[in-house]
Amino acid sequence: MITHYPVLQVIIPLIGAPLCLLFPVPRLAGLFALLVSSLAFLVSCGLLQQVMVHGTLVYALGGWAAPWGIEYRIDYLNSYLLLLVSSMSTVVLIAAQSSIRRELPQNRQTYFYTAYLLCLTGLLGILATGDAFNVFVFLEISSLSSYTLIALGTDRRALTASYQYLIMGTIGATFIIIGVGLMYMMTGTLNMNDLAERLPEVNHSRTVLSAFGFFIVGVCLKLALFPLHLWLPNAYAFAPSIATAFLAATATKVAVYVLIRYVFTVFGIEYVESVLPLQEIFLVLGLVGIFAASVSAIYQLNIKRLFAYSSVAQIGYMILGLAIGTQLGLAATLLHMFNHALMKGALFLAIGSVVYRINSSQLNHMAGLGRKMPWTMAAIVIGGLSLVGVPLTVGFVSKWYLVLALLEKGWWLVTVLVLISSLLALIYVWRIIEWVYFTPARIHLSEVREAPLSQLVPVWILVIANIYFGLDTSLTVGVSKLAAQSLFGLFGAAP
Amino acid sequence: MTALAITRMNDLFAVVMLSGIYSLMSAGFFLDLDAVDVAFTEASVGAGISTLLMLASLKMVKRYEGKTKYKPMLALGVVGATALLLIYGTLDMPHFGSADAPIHQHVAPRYINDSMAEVGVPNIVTSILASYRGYDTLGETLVIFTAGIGVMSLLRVSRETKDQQQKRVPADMQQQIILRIVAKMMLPLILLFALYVQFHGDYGPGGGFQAGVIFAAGIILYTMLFGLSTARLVFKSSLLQKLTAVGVLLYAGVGVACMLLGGNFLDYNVLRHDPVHGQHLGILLVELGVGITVATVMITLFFKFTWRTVKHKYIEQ
Amino acid sequence: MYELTALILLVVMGLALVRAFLGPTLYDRILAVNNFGTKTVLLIAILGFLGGRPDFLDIAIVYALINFISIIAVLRFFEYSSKRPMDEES
Amino acid sequence: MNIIGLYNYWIVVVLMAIGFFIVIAHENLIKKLIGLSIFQTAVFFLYISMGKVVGGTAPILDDKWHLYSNPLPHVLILTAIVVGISTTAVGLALVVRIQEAYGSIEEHEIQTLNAQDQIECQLEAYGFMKNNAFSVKSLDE
Amino acid sequence: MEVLFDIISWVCLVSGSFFCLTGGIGLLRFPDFFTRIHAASLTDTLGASLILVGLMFQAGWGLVFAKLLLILMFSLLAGTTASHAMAKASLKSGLKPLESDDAEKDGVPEGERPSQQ
Repeated sequence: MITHYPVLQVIIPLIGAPLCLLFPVPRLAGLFALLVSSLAFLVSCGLLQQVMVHGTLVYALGGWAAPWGIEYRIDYLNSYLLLLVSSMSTVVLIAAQSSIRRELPQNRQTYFYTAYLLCLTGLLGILATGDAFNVFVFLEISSLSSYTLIALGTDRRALTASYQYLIMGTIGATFIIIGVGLMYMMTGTLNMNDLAERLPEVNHSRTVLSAFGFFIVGVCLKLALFPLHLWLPNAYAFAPSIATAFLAATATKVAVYVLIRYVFTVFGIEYVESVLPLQEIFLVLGLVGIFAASVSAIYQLNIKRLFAYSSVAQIGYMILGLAIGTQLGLAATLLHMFNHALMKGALFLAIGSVVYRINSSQLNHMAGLGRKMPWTMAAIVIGGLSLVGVPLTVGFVSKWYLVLALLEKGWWLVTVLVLISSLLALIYVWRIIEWVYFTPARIHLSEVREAPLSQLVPVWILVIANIYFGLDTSLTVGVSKLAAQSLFGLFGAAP
Repeated sequence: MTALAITRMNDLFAVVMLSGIYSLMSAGFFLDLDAVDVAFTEASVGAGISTLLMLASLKMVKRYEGKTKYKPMLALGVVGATALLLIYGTLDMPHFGSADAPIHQHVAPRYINDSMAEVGVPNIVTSILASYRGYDTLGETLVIFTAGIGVMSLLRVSRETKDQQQKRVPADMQQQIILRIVAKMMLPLILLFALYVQFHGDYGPGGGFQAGVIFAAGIILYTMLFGLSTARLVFKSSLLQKLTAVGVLLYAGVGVACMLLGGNFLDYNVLRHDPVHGQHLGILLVELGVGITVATVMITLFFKFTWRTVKHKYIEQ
Repeated sequence: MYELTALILLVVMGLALVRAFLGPTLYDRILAVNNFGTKTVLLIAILGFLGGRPDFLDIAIVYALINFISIIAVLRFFEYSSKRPMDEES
Repeated sequence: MNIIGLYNYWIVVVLMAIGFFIVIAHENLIKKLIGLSIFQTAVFFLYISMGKVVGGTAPILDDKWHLYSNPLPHVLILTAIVVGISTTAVGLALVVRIQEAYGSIEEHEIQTLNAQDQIECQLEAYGFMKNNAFSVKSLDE
Repeated sequence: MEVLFDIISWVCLVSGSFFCLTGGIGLLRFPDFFTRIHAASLTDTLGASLILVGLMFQAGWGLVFAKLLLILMFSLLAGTTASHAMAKASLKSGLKPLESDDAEKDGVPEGERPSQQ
């Protein structure tokens, strides 16, 4: 069975989703989804361990060897992210059980869990596959199900947000298939490794360049990179809290993964640098994104929206790490992907508990909540501090590596800007603290109690993880460095 | 072409009709380019199902597009940039139809030359679809399933109101007697044809997806003429919901069975002693799974959309 | 001979398309679309023979089917919203 | 360079531009979806065109033929068509719901309504609406 | 025999396409909906069947023949029924056939439209 791990990783939620639909009682469906997700989590642990021991795993689906069939190819990079996605999904699902029961009407809960598992399948599928077109198929599974998840939000603006996301996401996906199609046209293959081998022969051609262009733009739409981020804040703000937590923690990370995979594995960093000033573009977009989004975040009243903007800013950091173009920079990006998932997961889950209790995510409604829900609020504060990058939290670790990478490259100005942007983060986090702790409650909150244990536990698992990985960095830093090394070592050195 | 006219018109209804024509034309174009299966699908999906869905949702909304406050310069700029990038890309492309383009050299020859021996199905498209890249098709089935879930959850009506109100909805098109009789005559033919497409997909164009759509089209025809409530007697929504799941499970189950028998996931060779027989069995089952899911999802989509509009028409007055 | 027929069918399709663009009433459009559909069916049948592989007539059957169904759907659409029957001109 | 050999791709580009333009420039939500499907169809053309071999025939094996068009793009496009219809279906379902919730499917009207929602929240936040616009739901677990 | 079949099929194809062409022109040129549907549906039925019969002669016995037969049946049934349904629906919706005295005008003026049944 161990040899089947790569495919089991995706197949388990894939089979789980339709089974989930067959459950008559939503509560059972929820528990079943949790079971499925934790199985996937166990498999991903096994996978990471195997990759550590044996190196890259290859699994030919249908028994057809690579360029003819589809293969799964698991290396450091994606086993690390598989672990991230499946663990986040599991933790979020623990909290989902009670939160969904409150936020959604009875007859939609089963659909929610099914769509959730489908989304998980899609994300895991994107991560595991080594086939360019297969990425598109699973991308669509995950996006269609996330449109559904978002549209299940109770506010009517959820619908428009989801529609907007649908339009943008489909344009992005279509751009991606144009890119894949053009690449296929020039090389005759769809397998990523095969592409990487055959692309250098046709590197000079304009078709490959335009393929690259389409691909990057498409992924950046999915990624919500700064000028293309418009769909994200609304989508996150009005989706059910659980969906927000899951999507914020995983979806954009997977998009970043696709970007990294193509830039480094398929096209090769040399090619990318030779044809486009991609570094500069990413640098500028990343920085502008960080600042614009952080400033917007400061003015938000809806706390979900606030953190959604902060997500856009954090994506800016990740892109910045890529823009550095060194091994350390890449490692910083990978590290930040993991750490950001931890922070945002914790934050949005905590917000989910708040919504569970007071049925609103407006900051002003949260006034004075610090005394009513001390544990939840403490979680939000720690998560927020982590966003700022205060020492002892994961946020600090990833910022630290980012700054190290920047200094190594000698970009002083950018370093200073990154530090300043952290101050902006401090401002919006402070706004929350101010509302929550130092504003007297205008509305009678006496009946509000602490969140139920089933929500506090997952929140605090993530918060503790936030602190733990902030102190003991050997695992995360180790793996991301290994992954960065392998990406550079394997393909960067090729002539 | 038609597309241009679509941009200009503001009568949404006419636009939908034209987009139906557009997709018929594009299907003809596909046919001309030897893509029989694609033409088949595009005809049944683009011209059929999506037009139906558009019409069903048009019933609810205003028929005319409002005066748009264009921001044409920006839009034109973006579109122009995209088009330029693509045109720039085309300059180095291998010429249209040339046999020595890289895509005809690398992976495809094996499909064309060896698929008969390896899979034993004359329709190469089917053998790639169901076997070589069977995993993609599993994904595709899952996409359809996802769409079904999405629509079901979005257009959900609670059961009590449904039962109460369904009785008040008159059967439609009562007065079109000729139409009803003809449709009744045609229905078995259509369903038979769907089965033919389903099981003949190995030898000619067609397969689970197309068959599912045709089957659904037959049911939709029946629904349109005899009323939603009549059709619902046969296809209860809970049954439909279960069947969609069953289709996906059948597909994935075949894969798991292969795994249990010692092969890789979806490696049909191990299903029987003789690999080619195994492939046959695998493809048959897999296509059946696709067919079930597609048919039920399409029917569900149509039911959900029409039910919404019917409700608006008769009940909320 | 096939070529001639195909050509004429194309011309007729063009004419139907013009009618579909022009309107003026909705039913004209529906008629034109229907006519266009039947001509497509024929054209596909002819193209099959022209290309030497007439076993692809399945597609023509599907076209005929789809054409019929969409016409009925359209008509039904207007049974529902026939408050303003000829609100096409404007 | 022989430009004529590329005419098919140029048609693709034109169609794509039209579809894309509809998506971006129009405000009617259904029309946007139609534009999206035109856009996608253009991509299908791109794929199918690249699979065509002059003198080839449909990739269904037959003794009489030896040259076949490339079947792989056909398979990919089958998948893509399915994805397209799924997207359209979900999009239309959203449009129907939007129509129910807002009474309109014109983008600017919806934006106006959304902005109103937003402003209400803001006003409430700064204390202009004192009545119980927000109520604590039943709080017992 | 071969030649005879070929000749018959050619005659069928040519006359079928001729009918289609006339139908197409009629569809475009006739003044109102009812004359148009008259032109289109009648010639359509005849033309389509002739073309299909012509193809049948080419195909010979076999699966292709059966499929052509199916299409023929289908188009006979569906085409005529659809025309009927269309005409009926349009009449019900208040579209009125042109009388001889207002043949110059295209369609029915706004005020003269009969009310809903």
